[in-house]
Amino acid sequence: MSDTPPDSPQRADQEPFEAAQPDYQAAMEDSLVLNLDGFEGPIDVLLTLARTHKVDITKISILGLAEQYLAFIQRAHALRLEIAADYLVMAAWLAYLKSRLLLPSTDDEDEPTGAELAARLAFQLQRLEAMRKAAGEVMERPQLGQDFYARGEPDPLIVDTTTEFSATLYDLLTMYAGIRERQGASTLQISPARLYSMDDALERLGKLLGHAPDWTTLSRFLPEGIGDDLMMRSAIASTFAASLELARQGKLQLNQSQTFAPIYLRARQEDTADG
Amino acid sequence: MDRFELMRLLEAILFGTSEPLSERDLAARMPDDADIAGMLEELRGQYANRGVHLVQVGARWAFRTAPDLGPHLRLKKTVQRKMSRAALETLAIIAYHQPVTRAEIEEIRGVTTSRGTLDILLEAEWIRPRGRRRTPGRPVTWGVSDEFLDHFGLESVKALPGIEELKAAGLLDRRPGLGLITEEGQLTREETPDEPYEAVEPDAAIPLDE
Amino acid sequence: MDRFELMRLLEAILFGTSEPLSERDLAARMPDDADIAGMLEELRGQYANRGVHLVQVGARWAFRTAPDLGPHLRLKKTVQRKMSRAALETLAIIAYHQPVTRAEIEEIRGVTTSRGTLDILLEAEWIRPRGRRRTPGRPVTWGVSDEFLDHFGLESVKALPGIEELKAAGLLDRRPGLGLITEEGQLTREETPDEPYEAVEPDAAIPLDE
Repeated sequence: MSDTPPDSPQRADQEPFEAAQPDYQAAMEDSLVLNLDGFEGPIDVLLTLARTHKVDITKISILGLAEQYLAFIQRAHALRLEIAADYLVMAAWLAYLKSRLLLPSTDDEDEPTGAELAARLAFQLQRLEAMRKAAGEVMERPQLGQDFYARGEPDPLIVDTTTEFSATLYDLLTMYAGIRERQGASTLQISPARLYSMDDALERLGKLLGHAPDWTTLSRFLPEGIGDDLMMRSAIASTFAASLELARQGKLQLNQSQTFAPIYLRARQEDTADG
Repeated sequence: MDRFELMRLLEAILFGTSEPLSERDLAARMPDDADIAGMLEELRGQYANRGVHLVQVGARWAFRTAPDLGPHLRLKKTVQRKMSRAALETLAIIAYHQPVTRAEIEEIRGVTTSRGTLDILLEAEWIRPRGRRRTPGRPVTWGVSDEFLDHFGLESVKALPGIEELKAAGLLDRRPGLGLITEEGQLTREETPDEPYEAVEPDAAIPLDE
Repeated sequence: MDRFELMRLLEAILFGTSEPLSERDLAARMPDDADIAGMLEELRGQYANRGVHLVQVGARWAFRTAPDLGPHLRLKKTVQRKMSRAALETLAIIAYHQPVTRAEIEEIRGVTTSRGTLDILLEAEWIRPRGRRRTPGRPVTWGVSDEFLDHFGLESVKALPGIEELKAAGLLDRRPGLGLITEEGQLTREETPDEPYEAVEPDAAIPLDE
């Protein structure tokens, strides 16, 4: 794979690459191969190979370089090193390139010629090499904080900031109205209904009973001056309930001739048995 | 290095250091034979008319902005800021209930007032402390400021519309009570006096500095 | 304020600041009618021989110690993070080829950019996004920042070492190389091989937030 036909045609742009290597270089190659993990991909390997062979990158022989690369991969195989796929793809591509360079060009115009492919690779290598050199030159420049300095004790920049708050009276009133509304909802109260209680009725009935030895209608015992309908109804109900309670205690007697007829009541008569 | 170069070096050192340097500090950073004292005087003279002066601070030397330029170096900036809802609510309560303590504001709002809220109102210069309440802890009471009245175009706090007026203006929308039994047995809200508040204490009941 | 006083003020503003200031920053601090551009040039001339120079970095201006004094300046050096070779290579590609997309950087380097390479450059504030390329996916393009120019004492990208020679040699052309060799074993090219870079946009042709 790595041997070049001795009588292969050379083109003007392809300087013959040094095929025969002195021994010290072979040793160096081995260390390159063993350092496979240290490379940043096949392009990096190609550039390193070119540098190792002290090839002027601007006059690079792509054919020679392709052979170096293929030898490198073979050596890695021989050393049973694990080779990532992209290195093998490059090897296949370079083998293809080599065949295109060595064989007479086809007339297929859709396919780039071997020379064109080689030029593309050369451009890529030169461009990357140029960028690496540029990176080095940039880093060699004087650097801020290392070789030249900014003002060490800058004056604090004084910025007088005036904050203008924007709020309208409308905002303010709406907010306050909102608060009062929330507040109103939270203190909702039920005011007590005014009703005539059972206790009141008992007290009143007890007091009045002594003054009523004869049958008297219940309505006569109701408190006076109640105009309110609800109050009146509650007074009737509680007075009737009170009369039942007092009858149970044996303090009064009740009489109703028929359903819905007026209810009569009087204080208990000891000598009469009916009630 | 000739004197011109040494002067340049001295200038660069004084420019780049983060603190004033004594002649001894400078000597440690300059070639041995440099006439530091002489060069400092010369450099001071060169900068005498400039926007930056070389000045001696105690026994140390430093570049400083020319003092006459100080006022021109200040940058004035106006920033528009919107008040948060919390701040506006607090402000409204202070306006309607002043003098009012922070605890009372919280009771009315129903939430605790974050520290920043009063700060913002103070920053806006819309509120001011008015006195202290004669209650345990003697809390500060707050009221609104003249700046507040200016900003909202009010002659006095009394010009703030009362509850009935807010209602009439449609700002306070009171829904009808629930569950009518009779007119007397109706569920009603707590009575809200039309006068916005009854001040708990007269203004500055207890002076602040007490 | 006459021109002499305005010059003093300009000098004081720039001398007192460690960050470079744009003409707009300066205009905000100077009286309205000040001829800032003209005064900057005059001030630069006045300091040309001194130990401190007025330098332009991109569109900003700052005083910096003269670079030739570097070896003699015994000032505290700032601690610098050591950048990986990949990061420096990427930085150089961005500086010399800007505006450039990540895909183009990978095409030039022949490898995919590992996670963190652009991050480190962004963290150092040496690169900035410049716009988007009008190609499928609308990728972000990158360029160097004023901080980068300031750090390396460059007035503009045009002052990058060797940039004219590289341009003349065609090495900054947007010509295809081999394309990217992926782990999957494909020689790929992001753009169509026919006119791969015709669609290059001027700086910020498409705003980032579009």
